[in-house]
Amino acid sequence: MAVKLRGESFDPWQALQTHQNEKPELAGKFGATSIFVGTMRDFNDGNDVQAMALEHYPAMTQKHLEAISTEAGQRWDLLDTLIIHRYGDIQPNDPIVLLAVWSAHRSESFPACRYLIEELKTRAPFWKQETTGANSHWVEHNTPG
Amino acid sequence: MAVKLRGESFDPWQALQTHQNEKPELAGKFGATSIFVGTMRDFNDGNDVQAMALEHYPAMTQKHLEAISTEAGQRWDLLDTLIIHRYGDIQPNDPIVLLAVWSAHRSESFPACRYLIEELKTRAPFWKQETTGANSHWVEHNTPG
Amino acid sequence: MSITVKFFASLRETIGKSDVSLDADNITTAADVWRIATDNHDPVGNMLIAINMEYASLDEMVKDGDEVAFFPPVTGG
Amino acid sequence: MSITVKFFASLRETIGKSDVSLDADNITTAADVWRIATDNHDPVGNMLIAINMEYASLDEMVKDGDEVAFFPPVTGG
Repeated sequence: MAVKLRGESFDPWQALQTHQNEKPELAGKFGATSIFVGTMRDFNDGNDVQAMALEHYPAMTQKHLEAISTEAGQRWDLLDTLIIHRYGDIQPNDPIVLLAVWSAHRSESFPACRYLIEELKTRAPFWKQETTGANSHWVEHNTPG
Repeated sequence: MAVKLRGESFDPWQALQTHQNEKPELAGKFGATSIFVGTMRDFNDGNDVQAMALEHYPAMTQKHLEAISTEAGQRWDLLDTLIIHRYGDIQPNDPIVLLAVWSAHRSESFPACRYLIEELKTRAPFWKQETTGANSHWVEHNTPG
Repeated sequence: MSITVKFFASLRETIGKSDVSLDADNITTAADVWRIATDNHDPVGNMLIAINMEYASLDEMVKDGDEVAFFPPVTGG
Repeated sequence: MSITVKFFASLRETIGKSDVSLDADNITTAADVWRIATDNHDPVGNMLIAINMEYASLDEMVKDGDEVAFFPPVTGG
Protein backbone atom coordinates (compact mmCIF):
# COMPACT_ATOMS: atom_id res chain seq x y z
CA MET A 1 0.00 0.00 0.00
CA ALA A 2 1.49 3.31 -1.05
CA VAL A 3 0.19 6.88 -1.05
CA LYS A 4 2.27 9.54 -2.76
CA LEU A 5 1.62 13.26 -3.10
CA ARG A 6 3.47 14.88 -5.99
CA GLY A 7 4.15 18.57 -6.56
CA GLU A 8 5.46 17.90 -10.07
CA SER A 9 3.98 16.29 -13.16
CA PHE A 10 4.21 12.49 -13.20
CA ASP A 11 3.84 9.75 -15.81
CA PRO A 12 1.24 7.24 -14.56
CA TRP A 13 2.52 4.45 -16.80
CA GLN A 14 6.07 4.92 -15.60
CA ALA A 15 4.83 5.04 -12.01
CA LEU A 16 2.94 1.75 -12.45
CA GLN A 17 5.95 0.05 -14.00
CA THR A 18 8.22 1.27 -11.21
CA HIS A 19 5.77 0.27 -8.49
CA GLN A 20 5.34 -3.25 -9.87
CA ASN A 21 9.09 -3.68 -10.32
CA GLU A 22 9.56 -2.74 -6.68
CA LYS A 23 7.18 -5.52 -5.61
CA PRO A 24 8.69 -8.74 -7.00
CA GLU A 25 6.85 -10.66 -4.26
CA LEU A 26 3.58 -9.93 -6.08
CA ALA A 27 4.72 -11.58 -9.32
CA GLY A 28 2.47 -14.51 -10.21
CA LYS A 29 0.05 -13.70 -7.35
CA PHE A 30 -2.14 -11.07 -8.98
CA GLY A 31 -4.48 -11.88 -11.80
CA ALA A 32 -6.27 -8.51 -11.85
CA THR A 33 -5.11 -4.91 -11.87
CA SER A 34 -7.71 -2.15 -12.01
CA ILE A 35 -6.49 1.36 -12.60
CA PHE A 36 -8.03 4.79 -12.79
CA VAL A 37 -6.23 7.90 -14.01
CA GLY A 38 -7.84 11.30 -13.61
CA THR A 39 -6.42 13.83 -16.06
CA MET A 40 -6.85 17.57 -16.36
CA ARG A 41 -9.11 18.53 -19.26
CA ASP A 42 -8.83 21.79 -21.17
CA PHE A 43 -12.53 22.52 -20.69
CA ASN A 44 -14.96 22.22 -17.79
CA ASP A 45 -18.63 23.21 -17.50
CA GLY A 46 -18.41 24.63 -21.00
CA ASN A 47 -15.39 26.88 -20.40
CA ASP A 48 -11.89 26.62 -21.78
CA VAL A 49 -9.46 26.05 -18.93
CA GLN A 50 -5.89 27.26 -19.36
CA ALA A 51 -4.45 26.08 -16.06
CA MET A 52 -5.36 24.79 -12.65
CA ALA A 53 -3.95 25.10 -9.17
CA LEU A 54 -4.67 22.30 -6.73
CA GLU A 55 -4.50 23.33 -3.09
CA HIS A 56 -4.53 20.72 -0.35
CA TYR A 57 -4.17 20.16 3.39
CA PRO A 58 -1.04 18.04 3.26
CA ALA A 59 -1.07 16.00 6.46
CA MET A 60 -4.83 15.46 6.28
CA THR A 61 -4.62 14.46 2.63
CA GLN A 62 -1.99 11.84 3.37
CA LYS A 63 -3.94 10.56 6.37
CA HIS A 64 -7.25 10.23 4.53
CA LEU A 65 -5.78 8.65 1.39
CA GLU A 66 -4.12 6.06 3.63
CA ALA A 67 -7.40 5.51 5.48
CA ILE A 68 -9.28 5.03 2.21
CA SER A 69 -6.66 2.50 1.04
CA THR A 70 -6.90 0.63 4.33
CA GLU A 71 -10.69 0.55 4.15
CA ALA A 72 -10.57 -0.82 0.61
CA GLY A 73 -8.24 -3.57 1.84
CA GLN A 74 -10.74 -4.44 4.57
CA ARG A 75 -13.69 -4.60 2.19
CA TRP A 76 -12.00 -6.53 -0.61
CA ASP A 77 -9.24 -9.11 -0.82
CA LEU A 78 -6.44 -6.97 -2.27
CA LEU A 79 -2.74 -7.65 -2.74
CA ASP A 80 -1.64 -4.04 -3.12
CA THR A 81 -2.86 -0.50 -3.77
CA LEU A 82 -1.16 2.61 -5.10
CA ILE A 83 -2.45 6.18 -4.96
CA ILE A 84 -0.57 9.09 -6.49
CA HIS A 85 -2.15 12.55 -6.35
CA ARG A 86 -0.86 15.83 -7.71
CA TYR A 87 -0.98 19.18 -6.00
CA GLY A 88 0.22 22.63 -7.07
CA ASP A 89 0.11 24.06 -10.59
CA ILE A 90 -1.33 21.70 -13.18
CA GLN A 91 -1.50 22.03 -16.97
CA PRO A 92 -4.16 20.58 -19.29
CA ASN A 93 -3.44 16.92 -20.09
CA ASP A 94 -1.48 16.48 -16.84
CA PRO A 95 -2.49 13.44 -14.79
CA ILE A 96 -4.03 14.54 -11.47
CA VAL A 97 -4.59 11.21 -9.78
CA LEU A 98 -3.55 7.61 -10.32
CA LEU A 99 -5.28 4.78 -8.46
CA ALA A 100 -4.24 1.17 -8.89
CA VAL A 101 -5.44 -2.00 -7.20
CA TRP A 102 -3.87 -5.46 -7.50
CA SER A 103 -5.83 -8.59 -6.55
CA ALA A 104 -6.15 -12.25 -7.46
CA HIS A 105 -9.50 -11.72 -9.20
CA ARG A 106 -11.24 -8.87 -10.98
CA SER A 107 -14.30 -9.17 -8.73
CA GLU A 108 -12.10 -7.59 -6.02
CA SER A 109 -10.09 -5.05 -8.03
CA PHE A 110 -12.98 -3.42 -9.89
CA PRO A 111 -15.14 -2.37 -6.94
CA ALA A 112 -12.07 -1.48 -4.87
CA CYS A 113 -10.78 0.88 -7.56
CA ARG A 114 -14.18 2.52 -7.83
CA TYR A 115 -14.37 2.83 -4.06
CA LEU A 116 -10.98 4.56 -3.93
CA ILE A 117 -11.94 7.27 -6.40
CA GLU A 118 -15.41 7.90 -4.96
CA GLU A 119 -14.10 8.15 -1.40
CA LEU A 120 -11.16 10.29 -2.52
CA LYS A 121 -13.51 12.68 -4.30
CA THR A 122 -15.66 12.99 -1.18
CA ARG A 123 -13.07 13.00 1.60
CA ALA A 124 -9.58 13.97 0.46
CA PRO A 125 -9.01 17.69 1.15
CA PHE A 126 -8.04 19.00 -2.27
CA TRP A 127 -9.43 22.14 -3.90
CA LYS A 128 -9.22 23.01 -7.58
CA GLN A 129 -8.84 26.58 -8.77
CA GLU A 130 -9.24 26.93 -12.53
CA THR A 131 -7.95 29.71 -14.75
CA THR A 132 -10.36 30.47 -17.62
CA GLY A 133 -9.38 33.43 -19.76
CA ALA A 134 -8.09 36.18 -17.49
CA ASN A 135 -9.97 34.88 -14.44
CA SER A 136 -9.42 32.29 -11.75
CA HIS A 137 -12.24 30.66 -9.85
CA TRP A 138 -12.62 27.86 -7.35
CA VAL A 139 -14.32 24.73 -8.64
CA GLU A 140 -17.35 24.33 -6.39
CA HIS A 141 -18.25 20.72 -6.90
CA ASN A 142 -16.96 17.53 -8.46
CA THR A 143 -18.63 15.67 -11.29
CA PRO A 144 -20.74 12.94 -9.71
CA GLY A 145 -19.48 9.37 -10.12
CA MET B 1 -10.51 2.31 -31.08
CA ALA B 2 -7.82 -0.33 -31.40
CA VAL B 3 -7.79 -4.11 -30.98
CA LYS B 4 -4.44 -5.88 -31.05
CA LEU B 5 -3.67 -9.58 -30.75
CA ARG B 6 -0.13 -10.33 -29.61
CA GLY B 7 1.80 -13.58 -29.89
CA GLU B 8 4.63 -12.24 -27.73
CA SER B 9 4.82 -10.86 -24.20
CA PHE B 10 3.91 -7.15 -23.95
CA ASP B 11 4.33 -4.42 -21.36
CA PRO B 12 0.90 -2.89 -20.64
CA TRP B 13 2.37 0.36 -19.29
CA GLN B 14 4.54 0.81 -22.36
CA ALA B 15 1.55 0.02 -24.57
CA LEU B 16 -0.59 2.65 -22.81
CA GLN B 17 2.13 5.27 -23.12
CA THR B 18 2.60 4.50 -26.80
CA HIS B 19 -1.12 4.49 -27.51
CA GLN B 20 -1.67 7.84 -25.81
CA ASN B 21 1.34 9.37 -27.56
CA GLU B 22 -0.13 8.26 -30.87
CA LYS B 23 -3.38 10.12 -30.11
CA PRO B 24 -2.35 13.76 -29.56
CA GLU B 25 -5.89 14.80 -30.54
CA LEU B 26 -7.14 13.33 -27.25
CA ALA B 27 -4.87 15.55 -25.12
CA GLY B 28 -6.94 17.77 -22.83
CA LYS B 29 -10.20 16.03 -23.86
CA PHE B 30 -10.16 13.04 -21.52
CA GLY B 31 -10.56 13.40 -17.79
CA ALA B 32 -10.94 9.71 -17.03
CA THR B 33 -9.00 6.62 -18.04
CA SER B 34 -10.12 3.24 -16.68
CA ILE B 35 -7.83 0.32 -17.23
CA PHE B 36 -7.91 -3.39 -16.53
CA VAL B 37 -4.94 -5.70 -16.85
CA GLY B 38 -5.41 -9.46 -16.56
CA THR B 39 -2.18 -11.22 -15.64
CA MET B 40 -1.24 -14.90 -15.49
CA ARG B 41 -1.03 -16.20 -11.93
CA ASP B 42 1.24 -19.06 -10.86
CA PHE B 43 -1.65 -20.86 -9.18
CA ASN B 44 -5.29 -21.57 -10.10
CA ASP B 45 -7.98 -23.60 -8.33
CA GLY B 46 -5.36 -24.59 -5.73
CA ASN B 47 -2.75 -25.88 -8.19
CA ASP B 48 0.65 -24.48 -9.08
CA VAL B 49 0.69 -23.50 -12.72
CA GLN B 50 4.01 -23.56 -14.56
CA ALA B 51 2.86 -22.34 -17.94
CA MET B 52 -0.16 -21.69 -20.07
CA ALA B 53 -1.01 -21.89 -23.74
CA LEU B 54 -3.77 -19.67 -25.05
CA GLU B 55 -5.45 -20.94 -28.20
CA HIS B 56 -7.80 -18.71 -30.15
CA TYR B 57 -9.83 -18.43 -33.35
CA PRO B 58 -7.96 -15.49 -34.83
CA ALA B 59 -10.42 -13.85 -37.22
CA MET B 60 -13.36 -14.42 -34.87
CA THR B 61 -11.39 -13.06 -31.92
CA GLN B 62 -10.56 -9.87 -33.79
CA LYS B 63 -14.14 -9.50 -34.98
CA HIS B 64 -15.71 -9.95 -31.56
CA LEU B 65 -13.23 -7.74 -29.71
CA GLU B 66 -14.00 -5.01 -32.24
CA ALA B 67 -17.74 -5.61 -31.79
CA ILE B 68 -17.42 -5.38 -28.01
CA SER B 69 -15.48 -2.10 -28.31
CA THR B 70 -18.10 -0.71 -30.69
CA GLU B 71 -20.92 -1.70 -28.35
CA ALA B 72 -19.18 -0.04 -25.40
CA GLY B 73 -18.90 3.13 -27.47
CA GLN B 74 -22.64 2.98 -28.19
CA ARG B 75 -23.58 2.52 -24.54
CA TRP B 76 -21.22 5.10 -23.04
CA ASP B 77 -19.73 8.38 -24.22
CA LEU B 78 -16.15 7.30 -24.88
CA LEU B 79 -13.25 9.05 -26.55
CA ASP B 80 -11.14 5.96 -27.22
CA THR B 81 -10.68 2.31 -26.32
CA LEU B 82 -7.72 -0.03 -26.50
CA ILE B 83 -7.76 -3.83 -26.23
CA ILE B 84 -4.60 -5.92 -26.35
CA HIS B 85 -4.89 -9.68 -25.87
CA ARG B 86 -2.17 -12.32 -25.83
CA TYR B 87 -2.28 -15.72 -27.45
CA GLY B 88 0.27 -18.52 -27.59
CA ASP B 89 2.64 -19.61 -24.81
CA ILE B 90 2.31 -17.54 -21.65
CA GLN B 91 4.46 -17.54 -18.51
CA PRO B 92 3.36 -16.70 -14.96
CA ASN B 93 3.32 -12.93 -14.38
CA ASP B 94 2.81 -12.25 -18.11
CA PRO B 95 -0.03 -9.85 -18.90
CA ILE B 96 -2.80 -11.66 -20.81
CA VAL B 97 -5.16 -8.80 -21.54
CA LEU B 98 -5.11 -5.01 -21.37
CA LEU B 99 -8.31 -2.99 -21.61
CA ALA B 100 -8.30 0.80 -21.52
CA VAL B 101 -11.10 3.32 -21.91
CA TRP B 102 -10.73 7.08 -22.25
CA SER B 103 -13.68 9.40 -21.60
CA ALA B 104 -14.45 12.88 -20.30
CA HIS B 105 -15.86 11.56 -17.02
CA ARG B 106 -15.35 8.51 -14.83
CA SER B 107 -19.07 7.70 -14.88
CA GLU B 108 -18.50 6.59 -18.49
CA SER B 109 -15.07 4.95 -18.26
CA PHE B 110 -15.72 2.74 -15.24
CA PRO B 111 -18.79 0.82 -16.49
CA ALA B 112 -17.38 0.68 -20.04
CA CYS B 113 -14.15 -0.95 -18.80
CA ARG B 114 -16.12 -3.48 -16.77
CA TYR B 115 -18.35 -4.17 -19.77
CA LEU B 116 -15.33 -4.84 -21.99
CA ILE B 117 -13.85 -7.48 -19.69
CA GLU B 118 -17.15 -9.23 -18.93
CA GLU B 119 -18.13 -9.40 -22.60
CA LEU B 120 -14.62 -10.49 -23.59
CA LYS B 121 -14.70 -13.29 -21.01
CA THR B 122 -18.06 -14.49 -22.35
CA ARG B 123 -17.69 -14.01 -26.08
CA ALA B 124 -14.08 -13.82 -27.27
CA PRO B 125 -12.98 -17.26 -28.52
CA PHE B 126 -9.88 -17.93 -26.41
CA TRP B 127 -9.10 -21.14 -24.57
CA LYS B 128 -6.55 -21.60 -21.80
CA GLN B 129 -4.55 -24.77 -21.39
CA GLU B 130 -2.58 -24.87 -18.13
CA THR B 131 0.48 -26.93 -17.34
CA THR B 132 0.50 -28.08 -13.72
CA GLY B 133 3.35 -30.41 -12.82
CA ALA B 134 3.84 -32.86 -15.69
CA ASN B 135 0.26 -32.48 -16.94
CA SER B 136 -1.61 -30.09 -19.18
CA HIS B 137 -5.34 -29.54 -18.96
CA TRP B 138 -7.89 -27.22 -20.51
CA VAL B 139 -9.35 -24.62 -18.17
CA GLU B 140 -13.07 -25.33 -18.21
CA HIS B 141 -14.53 -22.08 -16.93
CA ASN B 142 -13.55 -18.53 -16.11
CA THR B 143 -13.72 -16.99 -12.67
CA PRO B 144 -17.06 -15.17 -12.47
CA GLY B 145 -16.89 -11.37 -12.54
CA MET C 1 -22.23 -27.47 -51.11
CA SER C 2 -18.88 -26.56 -49.66
CA ILE C 3 -18.43 -25.87 -45.91
CA THR C 4 -15.24 -25.15 -43.97
CA VAL C 5 -15.34 -26.74 -40.51
CA LYS C 6 -13.10 -25.87 -37.57
CA PHE C 7 -12.67 -27.45 -34.12
CA PHE C 8 -10.87 -25.71 -31.28
CA ALA C 9 -9.25 -26.50 -27.92
CA SER C 10 -10.57 -29.57 -26.03
CA LEU C 11 -13.14 -30.21 -28.77
CA ARG C 12 -10.35 -30.36 -31.34
CA GLU C 13 -8.68 -33.01 -29.18
CA THR C 14 -11.93 -34.91 -28.57
CA ILE C 15 -12.76 -35.05 -32.28
CA GLY C 16 -9.13 -35.42 -33.35
CA LYS C 17 -9.47 -32.86 -36.14
CA SER C 18 -8.82 -29.15 -36.41
CA ASP C 19 -10.03 -28.35 -39.94
CA VAL C 20 -12.33 -30.25 -42.26
CA SER C 21 -13.54 -29.20 -45.71
CA LEU C 22 -16.94 -30.63 -46.48
CA ASP C 23 -18.33 -30.92 -49.97
CA ALA C 24 -21.74 -32.58 -49.66
CA ASP C 25 -25.34 -31.98 -50.67
CA ASN C 26 -27.15 -33.40 -47.64
CA ILE C 27 -26.34 -30.41 -45.38
CA THR C 28 -29.05 -28.06 -44.13
CA THR C 29 -28.11 -27.07 -40.57
CA ALA C 30 -25.04 -26.78 -38.32
CA ALA C 31 -26.13 -30.11 -36.82
CA ASP C 32 -25.66 -31.71 -40.24
CA VAL C 33 -22.18 -30.16 -40.45
CA TRP C 34 -21.32 -31.58 -37.02
CA ARG C 35 -22.67 -35.04 -37.89
CA ILE C 36 -20.79 -35.36 -41.16
CA ALA C 37 -17.56 -33.68 -40.03
CA THR C 38 -17.32 -35.79 -36.85
CA ASP C 39 -18.53 -39.06 -38.37
CA ASN C 40 -21.62 -39.12 -36.16
CA HIS C 41 -19.90 -38.19 -32.87
CA ASP C 42 -22.46 -37.20 -30.21
CA PRO C 43 -22.66 -33.42 -29.79
CA VAL C 44 -20.70 -32.31 -26.70
CA GLY C 45 -22.94 -30.91 -23.97
CA ASN C 46 -21.69 -27.37 -23.49
CA MET C 47 -20.12 -26.81 -26.89
CA LEU C 48 -20.47 -23.52 -28.74
CA ILE C 49 -21.10 -23.11 -32.44
CA ALA C 50 -20.15 -20.24 -34.71
CA ILE C 51 -21.29 -19.78 -38.30
CA ASN C 52 -19.12 -17.30 -40.17
CA MET C 53 -17.71 -16.23 -36.80
CA GLU C 54 -21.09 -15.39 -35.25
CA TYR C 55 -22.50 -17.49 -32.43
CA ALA C 56 -25.21 -19.83 -33.64
CA SER C 57 -27.17 -22.92 -32.60
CA LEU C 58 -27.07 -26.46 -33.97
CA ASP C 59 -30.40 -26.04 -35.74
CA GLU C 60 -29.29 -22.93 -37.61
CA MET C 61 -29.21 -23.17 -41.43
CA VAL C 62 -25.90 -23.12 -43.27
CA LYS C 63 -25.25 -22.22 -46.89
CA ASP C 64 -22.59 -22.84 -49.47
CA GLY C 65 -19.24 -21.31 -48.52
CA ASP C 66 -19.97 -20.96 -44.80
CA GLU C 67 -17.33 -21.48 -42.13
CA VAL C 68 -18.72 -23.44 -39.19
CA ALA C 69 -16.74 -23.77 -35.95
CA PHE C 70 -17.28 -25.92 -32.87
CA PHE C 71 -15.55 -25.20 -29.57
CA PRO C 72 -15.88 -25.42 -25.78
CA PRO C 73 -16.85 -22.47 -23.53
CA VAL C 74 -14.34 -19.67 -23.90
CA THR C 75 -11.78 -18.90 -21.19
CA GLY C 76 -9.87 -15.81 -22.29
CA GLY C 77 -8.98 -12.61 -20.50
CA MET D 1 -6.05 26.87 25.80
CA SER D 2 -4.06 26.81 22.58
CA ILE D 3 -5.69 25.95 19.23
CA THR D 4 -4.15 25.99 15.76
CA VAL D 5 -6.68 27.14 13.15
CA LYS D 6 -6.41 26.68 9.38
CA PHE D 7 -8.50 27.99 6.49
CA PHE D 8 -8.25 26.58 2.99
CA ALA D 9 -9.18 27.49 -0.58
CA SER D 10 -12.16 29.84 -1.09
CA LEU D 11 -12.74 29.97 2.67
CA ARG D 12 -9.17 31.15 3.19
CA GLU D 13 -9.89 33.95 0.72
CA THR D 14 -13.28 34.78 2.27
CA ILE D 15 -11.82 35.02 5.76
CA GLY D 16 -8.54 36.50 4.58
CA LYS D 17 -6.44 34.25 6.80
CA SER D 18 -4.71 30.92 6.29
CA ASP D 19 -3.38 30.16 9.78
CA VAL D 20 -4.37 31.52 13.17
CA SER D 21 -3.02 30.50 16.56
CA LEU D 22 -5.61 30.95 19.29
CA ASP D 23 -4.72 31.18 22.95
CA ALA D 24 -7.99 31.75 24.81
CA ASP D 25 -10.00 30.22 27.64
CA ASN D 26 -13.55 30.75 26.35
CA ILE D 27 -13.34 27.91 23.77
CA THR D 28 -15.44 24.78 24.09
CA THR D 29 -16.50 23.79 20.58
CA ALA D 30 -15.37 24.18 16.97
CA ALA D 31 -18.05 26.89 16.70
CA ASP D 32 -16.16 28.89 19.34
CA VAL D 33 -12.95 28.43 17.38
CA TRP D 34 -14.68 29.70 14.23
CA ARG D 35 -16.20 32.69 16.01
CA ILE D 36 -12.97 33.85 17.62
CA ALA D 37 -10.65 33.07 14.68
CA THR D 38 -12.93 34.84 12.17
CA ASP D 39 -13.93 37.76 14.41
CA ASN D 40 -17.60 36.69 14.36
CA HIS D 41 -17.90 36.02 10.64
CA ASP D 42 -21.08 34.07 9.84
CA PRO D 43 -20.37 30.38 9.27
CA VAL D 44 -20.33 29.60 5.54
CA GLY D 45 -23.20 27.34 4.45
CA ASN D 46 -21.51 24.30 3.03
CA MET D 47 -18.18 24.54 4.85
CA LEU D 48 -16.45 21.47 6.23
CA ILE D 49 -14.67 21.26 9.57
CA ALA D 50 -11.80 19.02 10.60
CA ILE D 51 -10.48 18.60 14.13
CA ASN D 52 -7.02 17.03 14.16
CA MET D 53 -7.58 16.10 10.53
CA GLU D 54 -10.80 14.18 11.13
CA TYR D 55 -14.13 15.50 9.84
CA ALA D 56 -16.18 17.07 12.62
CA SER D 57 -19.17 19.33 13.16
CA LEU D 58 -19.34 22.85 14.57
CA ASP D 59 -20.73 21.65 17.89
CA GLU D 60 -17.91 19.20 18.45
CA MET D 61 -15.71 19.81 21.53
CA VAL D 62 -12.10 20.91 21.13
CA LYS D 63 -9.26 20.56 23.61
CA ASP D 64 -5.92 22.19 24.24
CA GLY D 65 -3.47 21.60 21.41
CA ASP D 66 -6.08 20.72 18.77
CA GLU D 67 -5.75 21.70 15.12
CA VAL D 68 -9.06 22.91 13.72
CA ALA D 69 -9.50 23.48 9.98
CA PHE D 70 -12.31 25.08 7.98
CA PHE D 71 -12.68 24.57 4.25
CA PRO D 72 -15.18 24.33 1.38
CA PRO D 73 -16.37 21.04 -0.17
CA VAL D 74 -13.42 19.14 -1.57
CA THR D 75 -12.80 18.90 -5.33
CA GLY D 76 -9.82 16.60 -5.78
CA GLY D 77 -9.22 13.62 -8.04
